[in-house]
Amino acid sequence: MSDPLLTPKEQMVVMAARLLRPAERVLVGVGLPNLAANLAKRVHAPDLVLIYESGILDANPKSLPLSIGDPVLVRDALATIPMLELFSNYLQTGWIDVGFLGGAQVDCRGNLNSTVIGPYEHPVTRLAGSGGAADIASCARRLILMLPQDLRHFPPQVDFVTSPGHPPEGRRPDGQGPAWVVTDRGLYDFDDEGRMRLRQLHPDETLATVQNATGWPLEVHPDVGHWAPPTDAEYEALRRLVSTTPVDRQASA
Amino acid sequence: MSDPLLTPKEQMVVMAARLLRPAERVLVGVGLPNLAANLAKRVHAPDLVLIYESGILDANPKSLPLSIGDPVLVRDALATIPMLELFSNYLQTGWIDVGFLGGAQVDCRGNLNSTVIGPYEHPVTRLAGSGGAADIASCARRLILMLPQDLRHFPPQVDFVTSPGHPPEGRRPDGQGPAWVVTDRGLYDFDDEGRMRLRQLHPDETLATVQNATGWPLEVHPDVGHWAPPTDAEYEALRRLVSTTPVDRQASA
Amino acid sequence: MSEAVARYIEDGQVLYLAGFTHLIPFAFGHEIIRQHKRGLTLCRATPDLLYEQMLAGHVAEKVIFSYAGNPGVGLLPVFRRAVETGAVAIEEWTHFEMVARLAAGAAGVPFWPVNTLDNDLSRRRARPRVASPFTGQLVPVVPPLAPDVTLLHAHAADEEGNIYVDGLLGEMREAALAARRVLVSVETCEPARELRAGRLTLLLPAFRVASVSVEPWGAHPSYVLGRYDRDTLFYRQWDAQARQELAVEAWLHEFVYGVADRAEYVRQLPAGRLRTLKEAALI
Amino acid sequence: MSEAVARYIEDGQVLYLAGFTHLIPFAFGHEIIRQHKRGLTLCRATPDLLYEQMLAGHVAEKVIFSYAGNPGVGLLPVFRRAVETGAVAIEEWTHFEMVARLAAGAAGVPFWPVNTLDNDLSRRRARPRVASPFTGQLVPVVPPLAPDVTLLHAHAADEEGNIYVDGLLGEMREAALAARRVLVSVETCEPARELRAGRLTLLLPAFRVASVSVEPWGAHPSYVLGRYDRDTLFYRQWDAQARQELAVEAWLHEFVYGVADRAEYVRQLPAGRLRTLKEAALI
Repeated sequence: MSDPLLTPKEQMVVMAARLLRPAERVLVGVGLPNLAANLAKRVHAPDLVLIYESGILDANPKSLPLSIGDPVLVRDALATIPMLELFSNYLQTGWIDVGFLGGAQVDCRGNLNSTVIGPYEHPVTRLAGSGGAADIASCARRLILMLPQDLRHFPPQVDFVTSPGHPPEGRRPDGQGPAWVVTDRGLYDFDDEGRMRLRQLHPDETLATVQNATGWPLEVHPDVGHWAPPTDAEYEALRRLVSTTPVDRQASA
Repeated sequence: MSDPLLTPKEQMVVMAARLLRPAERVLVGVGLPNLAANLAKRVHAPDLVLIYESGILDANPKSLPLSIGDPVLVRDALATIPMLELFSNYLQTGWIDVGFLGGAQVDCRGNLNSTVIGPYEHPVTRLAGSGGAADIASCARRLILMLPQDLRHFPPQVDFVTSPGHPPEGRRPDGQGPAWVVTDRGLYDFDDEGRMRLRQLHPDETLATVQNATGWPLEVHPDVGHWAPPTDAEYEALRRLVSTTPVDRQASA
Repeated sequence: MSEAVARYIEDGQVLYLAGFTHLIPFAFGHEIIRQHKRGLTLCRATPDLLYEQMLAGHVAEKVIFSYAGNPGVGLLPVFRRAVETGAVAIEEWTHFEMVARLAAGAAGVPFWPVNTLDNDLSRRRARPRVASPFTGQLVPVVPPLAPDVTLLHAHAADEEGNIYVDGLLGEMREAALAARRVLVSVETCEPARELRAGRLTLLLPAFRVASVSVEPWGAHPSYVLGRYDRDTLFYRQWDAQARQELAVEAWLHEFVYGVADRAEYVRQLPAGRLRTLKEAALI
Repeated sequence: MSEAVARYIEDGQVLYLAGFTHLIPFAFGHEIIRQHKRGLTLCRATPDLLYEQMLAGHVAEKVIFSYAGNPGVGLLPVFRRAVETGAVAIEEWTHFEMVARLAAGAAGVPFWPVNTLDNDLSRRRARPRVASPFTGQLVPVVPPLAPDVTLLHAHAADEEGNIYVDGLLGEMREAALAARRVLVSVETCEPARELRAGRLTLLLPAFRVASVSVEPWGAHPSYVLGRYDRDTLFYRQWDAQARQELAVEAWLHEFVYGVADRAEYVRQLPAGRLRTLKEAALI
């Protein structure tokens, strides 16, 4: 059963939080990833190390920030370091376990577009661009992608590869790259050939409804089931978190 | 007349101090260069910026340090920065006006040896090596070399080029490189072809005595004269400086 | 500040207005607009509302950037219009590439290695790879970025012009060290003795700084850690406002062209909001 | 500390004992001698008395360095003897090359550009140049240095193992970040809340540190800014003492082999000297 008390985005946050393991170092973006990482820290991974690309090490925010450079993130952090040092000496050398990325489009290999809809030179819609996303996709040990699922977000081919997923010839040989995709309809992993594969369905969805929201023939894991509803602990922690958050926190998923 | 009140090394210090101009940024080594820079700061260039290769910016030492990383240098400095930043972002990009170098041997093009006497693989005497000297010789806008003058220190050819001087084909095209050599017998500049040239003689010396202490035929500037004896201000400031200094400060010229 | 901008900023220059979320030099940006500079190349990892306003003020012909969003709010309407209509040229990088380009500029070397994988941005410019002479390993490299002038806002300067900050540095230090000339505005000028004993740290020594202007609130609506908080309301409101060209024009007339300097800008802001931002910063 | 060295240091490894004049990890060096490690490659910009003692303790087969002097005093007698007799192999760089090699190691890139001109050191190894793909400009490059283990001494750690320092960093941060494993000794362990409010700054987050040992006086005879001063008398006396192999042997037997740990070493030192060094640091 779907939980009427949580919005679809909040359910995505609960699912994503479950994918984080204790003591991991997570490079967190604003919006849903930030909410998910903070939820995990309050439910099952209190020693999660939150790192922000603005150069913040081990943040312990009392409330959720609007941007990744907000004072609320800096005030209780272990330290701030130059972006160059963060990217060079922590991200590039494999010290970031998990990167969280969102975007406007994803394809079946986990290629993400957050740059442009339409041609680059003559955009229909110009989006924000990479920021650190391409760098994070390249160097984080494991990626979690979060975005709503419909034909607009899941096209057969993305208009622009901002952040590379698994290469055409198979999974990334270094064992890195997209590991999970969390949407409002389900949870996906990637098979041995680097193709996205349905693992868990949102309780309100069926294979048919999910396929209709996907721009390519969906691969389905043999053990696919519905995802487990939020536990009381998850629900309570999320409610507390969201009550400390600016009203439109979900704007920038 | 030579000043009986100053040792030969102290006279070198006075001459070297005179070569520093107000507000210059000077990369200072321990020993005589340090004494010279601190003397200039107290006599005619109070706004001289003293920088040490250990990563100290704008030091204002109350007494003279034994090493370039001493607490006395750090305590009243503007800041300490990583060596990488000092070498990359200040020295390599031309922000150091003056580098001071000493060594065991110098030749007529200002090549300096502070690495080894004898062959590198089978040393007669193994010395300390470059430290930052080769880097400073490469990137400081102007170099002042300080060393005692005799046939051992001024051989026809140095055993090892630790810090490069002017190239065989002429002065360095970038206008950098050795500008002055200060010894206990005189003061030298470099002519348009990058050859060392006598400019001022120590009052106790003659062209003959100086030539006898030099391993190549000395070039002499047409206007060569004796150097001016220390002024009262220089003498007083030097005496005050030396009285605050560990006894064997001159050890590592 | 007016004098510094008049003296040091010339039409057609490459400028970097530094500061990542924190310490964004809005006062400098406004002064550049007021002085009708033209043909500038504006570089920033995040153009932010600062470059929104400068684009609306027609000072730029090109923007070099890596993330053109309004964090937590959405996109940058003025920037987006300018790109979609071709009114401004863009040159786009990833964050890491952008700070690596500054690092190369700051070190005076002709390239900087960055191990980010190929993507459609790097493929568009056929990003070159260099082989390691030691192992043969190929590594992509980016070219240096050395702005003509870097402008930045900081917490404080001392009597000698040394510059001190606290909190997020982002790409400030590299952007400053990559430029031959650096213009700085500060919240306050304080005695060196007190600054060195306090918790601020040195950003730049005086000899790296061409000019220092004391401009309280010089980073509003961004923030200065410990002095005033980020004006998130301003960032939210911009999104709706900036969708209409006329509204942006009106805003510029009221808050940029219509004021002589930063002090007058600050007097235009509601006193209550300033108080709130100050109090929030002291928590 | 004894456990950390036993567990993490293996014969034949490449070690970097970091700290430039300041914060030299003598306690670690002595423990490595006591545990009779062999065949190590010891890297340090300045070998200093630390590597004098470790060479005398026969733990090393190679030293990678850039300045082998006793600053303000003279040379390093043990090192010099070892080089002149060929008892130890050396690999020699300039300071800038040494820290650039660490920077490459810390960034995980296969080379680092350094604009130092050719000299007999670089000519000996035919230092390679790389052409910029952007301008054709040739720039010399150095290979990365990524030690198996970096050992360092710092002011303090908090309960979680985050490491804090003050004063001269030298090449410490790069040396630590270049190594996969970092062992740290500290003067004190203090609550994070107090450390973050004070004047120390973060050197390394806990997740970059494999082991923390509390070892007061762990950097003697070098210094810890604000805690104790440099023992210049020790540095001066070493020069004469170390010219005689037997005197060095005797010193090692008294102060390294003859003590169980750092606490016992400290008890061997004259109480008056320790007091003087402490008082001098508080000026």
